[in-house]
Amino acid sequence: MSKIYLEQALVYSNDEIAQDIFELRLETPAIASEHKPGQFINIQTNPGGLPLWRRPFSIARISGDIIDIIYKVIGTGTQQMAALRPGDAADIIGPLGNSFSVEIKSGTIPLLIGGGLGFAPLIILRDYFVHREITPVLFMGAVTKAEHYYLDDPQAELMLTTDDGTLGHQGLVTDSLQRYFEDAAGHQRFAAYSCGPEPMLAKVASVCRTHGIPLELSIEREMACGVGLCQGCAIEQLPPQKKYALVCKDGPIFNAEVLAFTDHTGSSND
Amino acid sequence: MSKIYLEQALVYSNDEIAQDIFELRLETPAIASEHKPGQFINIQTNPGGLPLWRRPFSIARISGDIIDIIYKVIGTGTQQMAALRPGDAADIIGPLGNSFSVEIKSGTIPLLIGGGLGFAPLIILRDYFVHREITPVLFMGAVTKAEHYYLDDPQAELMLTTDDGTLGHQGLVTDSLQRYFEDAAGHQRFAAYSCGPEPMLAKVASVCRTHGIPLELSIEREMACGVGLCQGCAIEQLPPQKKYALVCKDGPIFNAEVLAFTDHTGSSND
Amino acid sequence: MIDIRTEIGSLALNNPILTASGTFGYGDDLPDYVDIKDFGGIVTKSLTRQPRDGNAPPRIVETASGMLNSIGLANIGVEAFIRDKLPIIREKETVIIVNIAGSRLEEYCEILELLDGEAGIDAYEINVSCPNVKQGGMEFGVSCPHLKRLIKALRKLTERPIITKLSPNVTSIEEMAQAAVDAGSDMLSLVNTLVGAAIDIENRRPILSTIFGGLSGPAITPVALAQIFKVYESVNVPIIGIGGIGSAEDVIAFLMAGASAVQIGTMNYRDPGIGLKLMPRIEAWLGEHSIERITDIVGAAHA
Amino acid sequence: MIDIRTEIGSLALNNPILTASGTFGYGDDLPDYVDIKDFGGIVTKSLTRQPRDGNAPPRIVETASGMLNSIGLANIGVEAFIRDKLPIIREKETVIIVNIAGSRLEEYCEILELLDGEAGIDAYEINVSCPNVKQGGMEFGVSCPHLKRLIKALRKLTERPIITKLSPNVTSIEEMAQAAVDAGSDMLSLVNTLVGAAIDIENRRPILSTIFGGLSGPAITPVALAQIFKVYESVNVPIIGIGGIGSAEDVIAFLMAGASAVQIGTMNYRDPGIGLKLMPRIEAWLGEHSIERITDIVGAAHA
Ligand SMILES: Cc1cc2nc3c(=O)[nH]c(=O)nc-3n(C[C@H](O)[C@H](O)[C@H](O)COP(=O)(O)OP(=O)(O)OC[C@H]3O[C@@H](n4cnc5c(N)ncnc54)[C@H](O)[C@@H]3O)c2cc1C
Ligand SMILES: Cc1cc2nc3c(=O)[nH]c(=O)nc-3n(C[C@H](O)[C@H](O)[C@H](O)COP(=O)(O)OP(=O)(O)OC[C@H]3O[C@@H](n4cnc5c(N)ncnc54)[C@H](O)[C@@H]3O)c2cc1C
Ligand SMILES: Cc1cc2nc3c(=O)[nH]c(=O)nc-3n(C[C@H](O)[C@H](O)[C@H](O)COP(=O)(O)O)c2cc1C
Ligand SMILES: Cc1cc2nc3c(=O)[nH]c(=O)nc-3n(C[C@H](O)[C@H](O)[C@H](O)COP(=O)(O)O)c2cc1C
Ligand code: FES
Ligand code: FES
Repeated sequence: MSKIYLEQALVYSNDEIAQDIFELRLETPAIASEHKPGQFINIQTNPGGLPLWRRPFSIARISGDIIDIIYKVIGTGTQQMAALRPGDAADIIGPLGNSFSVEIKSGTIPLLIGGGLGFAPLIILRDYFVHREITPVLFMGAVTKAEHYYLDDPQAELMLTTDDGTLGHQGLVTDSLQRYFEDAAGHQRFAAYSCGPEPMLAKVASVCRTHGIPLELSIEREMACGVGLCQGCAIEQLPPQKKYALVCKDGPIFNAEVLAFTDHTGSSND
Repeated sequence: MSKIYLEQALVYSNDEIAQDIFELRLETPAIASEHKPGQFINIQTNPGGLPLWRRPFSIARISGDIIDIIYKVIGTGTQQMAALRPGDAADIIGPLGNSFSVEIKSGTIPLLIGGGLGFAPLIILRDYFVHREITPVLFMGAVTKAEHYYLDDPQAELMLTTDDGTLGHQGLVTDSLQRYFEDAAGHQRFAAYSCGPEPMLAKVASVCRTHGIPLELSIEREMACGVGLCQGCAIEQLPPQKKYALVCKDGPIFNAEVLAFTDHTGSSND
Repeated sequence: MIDIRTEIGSLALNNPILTASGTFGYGDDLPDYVDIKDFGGIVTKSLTRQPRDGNAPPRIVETASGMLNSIGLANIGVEAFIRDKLPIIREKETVIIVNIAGSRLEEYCEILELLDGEAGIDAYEINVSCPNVKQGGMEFGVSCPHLKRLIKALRKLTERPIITKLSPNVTSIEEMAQAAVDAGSDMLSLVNTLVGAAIDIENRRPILSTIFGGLSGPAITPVALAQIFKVYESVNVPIIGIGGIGSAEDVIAFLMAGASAVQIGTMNYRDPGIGLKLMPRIEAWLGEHSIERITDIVGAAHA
Repeated sequence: MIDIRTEIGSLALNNPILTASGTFGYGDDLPDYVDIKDFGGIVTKSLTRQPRDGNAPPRIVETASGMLNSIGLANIGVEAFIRDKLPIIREKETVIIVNIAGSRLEEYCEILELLDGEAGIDAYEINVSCPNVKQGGMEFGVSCPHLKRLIKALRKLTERPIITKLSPNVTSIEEMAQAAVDAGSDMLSLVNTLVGAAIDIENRRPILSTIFGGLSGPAITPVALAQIFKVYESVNVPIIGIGGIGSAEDVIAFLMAGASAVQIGTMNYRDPGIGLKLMPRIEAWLGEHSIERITDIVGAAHA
């Protein structure tokens, strides 16, 4: 476990990078140096006021002392975050949770599959691999063009999809993944990592299982504490694992095969 | 009763005019034209969030379509108000409450006695008289120089006091009033109006009673509704008045002689 | 067109939003921007037999997402109400529910008898749970036999619908609900305020002159929803939901928990125009979810 | 120098701030920036005889100034606690209070007997009021005879201080307090959570898998203060105050209402370092008010 810090991080910038999607850059040397890909921070969006709980966000990128958070404005907490200005302080706890398994056999191709905001934690993973001269394949889906914020990657293979066809392939990110496997004809080694809405994750799990590819998922749950104290963020696991894991502490990264929800393959409502 | 409006008023300006004291100028033609001196507005400082109750503030000045509020930052609500920027909307209800009795016999000298923020509602009264070519005498007290925001008045007589002597006379505003009466030697007609901390008001009431001068007080109470619906803002009256009056509706302006608290003359803790 | 009308027992409401007692006066003297027609109905301030001055100040305290009050049933008394207020409000196009309170059974009966002779009252709401009056009244809200006796006595005196307003400050809300229904209550409204207190640390004493007051506002919404959910499963009369309601989502949640209509109290204070604002949002929500009648969602959260 | 030490019965505390059960784990596995010494003592998660997985998710909901939980007493069980946790925490320089919960009287007794053989436990807190476990336990918290029987049985088994943790979901908190004290409880802690619910309107069902959960946080502070105020006037044992505490002013208010010490629960989540922050502020407040000992303000709000 990495050391956990409670910090008043300096806001370096906070810009809208796509529709309602912001990139918050925070100066926090301790968390930046301690973090591992897949971990998150927990931010108090209105110190002393409401909302009562901190809000969790994946670390999307590190550059020197600065960590980047990419977030979508969906409610009170994220609205308050959008009002942060350079020079403000942000009350954060981190780095939290476990991390992706990044040690892969040489020749293995990392597949990074993200839906919507679910792409944020995969960016840092992409950076990790690219830094080690491993070229990942990135699958990124969104509802529509305006919500895509990761448009171009000269150092990796990038497959964009939109539900409405306004950018990249029309369709779901899982269609794109399926097609990729058909083309790849099965004689390569892959390691898959995914993050996004759970119906999508279930489908990704089903596709990966069919092709015998190990898959790690980054899971989101509402969190009261984020540090394993409240037991609120339980997620059901399959036997022989213990019945419930804590997303904040045992996760947020899980092997797809241990989780109960990915067992319902073929759920069609993504 | 004047008509009451619920409005999204445009913030014209919001400047710090003394230490922690702000002047908020709001564009609201309806309230500006309907108001009478002594009335107040009730502002929702964080629409949809906390604090739950609106916050009441006296109208301190009117210029055309614009009403001025002078407020001191003391807690959550006023902190939120301090963050208002020109062009923002402010959710206000007003004008509320009754008003000062401004019809005075010719030759009567209005005495306006304010302590701290308690001076705000007296400014609009001062404007009323000056506009009618009646010259009021203004007594204004504060703890220290930094808290004085009304420093100069070419059209009225102005007596400043500070507790610590950093501006004007050292002492209490009631000392200054007492001295004024001694000098005036009692052969003029006066009408007194006062607003400020209640121990001060009790003392002003006692001084005025001694000199047989009619006195109206502007009273503050915490308010849940501000419009007479909750009965929360009760203040005790002396017989033969009904036992409790509502500060938001029967007040905020009361004849000093009807209130119970001014009956305890000589209370020394101001 | 979405049908937002609803019925609570024999009462037809234009929409399910009522005002809560003590938060809307008598419905006659409202700020100009409030139109009483925006509400499905109004509930008056509790009336007692004699006028009451109410409790000594301080009477209210703001708390985290809520407030405490100990108004002490300050009201003009039933006779002045009949003389001065009823003639005005009975002309308004809305349902009029008169709330009554007393400290003895006989007092409740006298008030109801006086009112029952008057036209223009659609129902009675019986306040058995005002926690901040010293001279009793409270035992009716926390003891089944007392409650039963009271409602039975009132039932005999009127043909009009009786709504018993339940106190949340009990070990078993189901038992109280059952007692009221057994005694002939046509409907139930819940919750009244929770007993609470606040301390003035500078002066080292309780803030409220009565020490204890009633907690209301969004803070109590989860407690209200739980009690309504339970009562819906235990008795078979319409429920009027109360407790911190301030948004369209709140109203929908209360209906799904089992309320047929709701009352808005504390959130009226911030926004007396709230009736006007919420109904269009609720209609929009129903439309987006292809729900044609608002009554279709009543109790929908029950398996 | 202000004296911030306090005593609750025979327990000497370095300061009056304890952690609340279920909000600090077992005290062994804390974020690095938390120093257990900042707290006057810690209360463990409720221990049951056997390990418990806890309830199905969703287990928590954020509400207005509060939260609902239905964790369902997920814990490692008393034996694993004795084996894996107690050896670690008994070394820490703070008071250790072990909270126990059961569904039958015999279960409580077995747990306490196992613990009583172990060194390093300063007191037991008896959870009789967990509202979100299906298989009982709750009747002890809402029925005087049941509570009396339970505490009497436990009293026979130990010399260590027994703290009975009262449920706020009762008609008369004074009666429950009296029952616990009559049965031999050395102290009382209150309040546990209020029963509440929340509705998922999109899916038309309760949010929590168990429908009902426990409401905690600043929303319930006024209810906690009222019950503590009442209990302080009705029994004569030390009270540990609980309910939404998050600021120095809150701690002072709870002490003035009658608590000798307090527990912090929900507000720990936002700020697990809260123990470190509040005590200096409380000391400063006492200093400004020329109060030399923190114990001087206990019960100060009572006339
Ligand atoms: C480990 C982890 C990592 C995350 N990383 C990111 C990230 O990189 N970028 C990003 O934009 N978001 C991320 N999230 C989600 C983010 O925490 C929520 O969007 C945020 O808490 C919403 O706060 P709010 O106050 O704006 O919305 P609220 O007002 O709290 O909620 C608005 C709506 O969203 C739902 N909601 C709230 N929180 C969650 C949640 N955690 N999961 C699912 N639904 C929720 C609510 O039920 C409500 O319907 C992450 C969550 C977790 C647990
Ligand atoms: C009719 C009326 C006119 C007013 N006019 C002005 C004005 O012109 N300028 C101005 O600065 N203020 C005025 N006030 C007071 C103003 O309403 C309060 O300062 C404001 O509500 C504080 O809000 P807050 O959220 O910042 O502080 P809070 O966090 O609510 O309170 C901070 C502290 O101040 C106390 N407090 C809060 N409200 C009041 C109140 N109404 N009276 C006394 N103590 C209170 C609280 O108990 C608390 O201790 C007026 C009040 C009334 C009733
Ligand atoms: C200031 C105030 C006065 C109240 N007076 C009464 C009353 O006279 N009779 C009554 O039955 N309920 C009274 N109530 C209770 C409300 O009708 C309602 O049951 C309670 O406030 C919960 O709803 P809310 O959270 O929407 O306010 C009063 C509430 C408040 C806040
Ligand atoms: C997530 C959570 C879990 C809890 N678990 C327990 C528990 O196991 N045993 C217990 O006695 N109380 C438990 N409580 C209740 C708290 O100890 C405390 O009594 C209550 O939350 C009120 O205090 P607060 O408002 O400061 O949180 C729990 C509370 C929460 C929020
Ligand atoms: S959020 Fe509290 S244990 Fe995970
Ligand atoms: S503040 Fe509600 S009646 Fe005056």
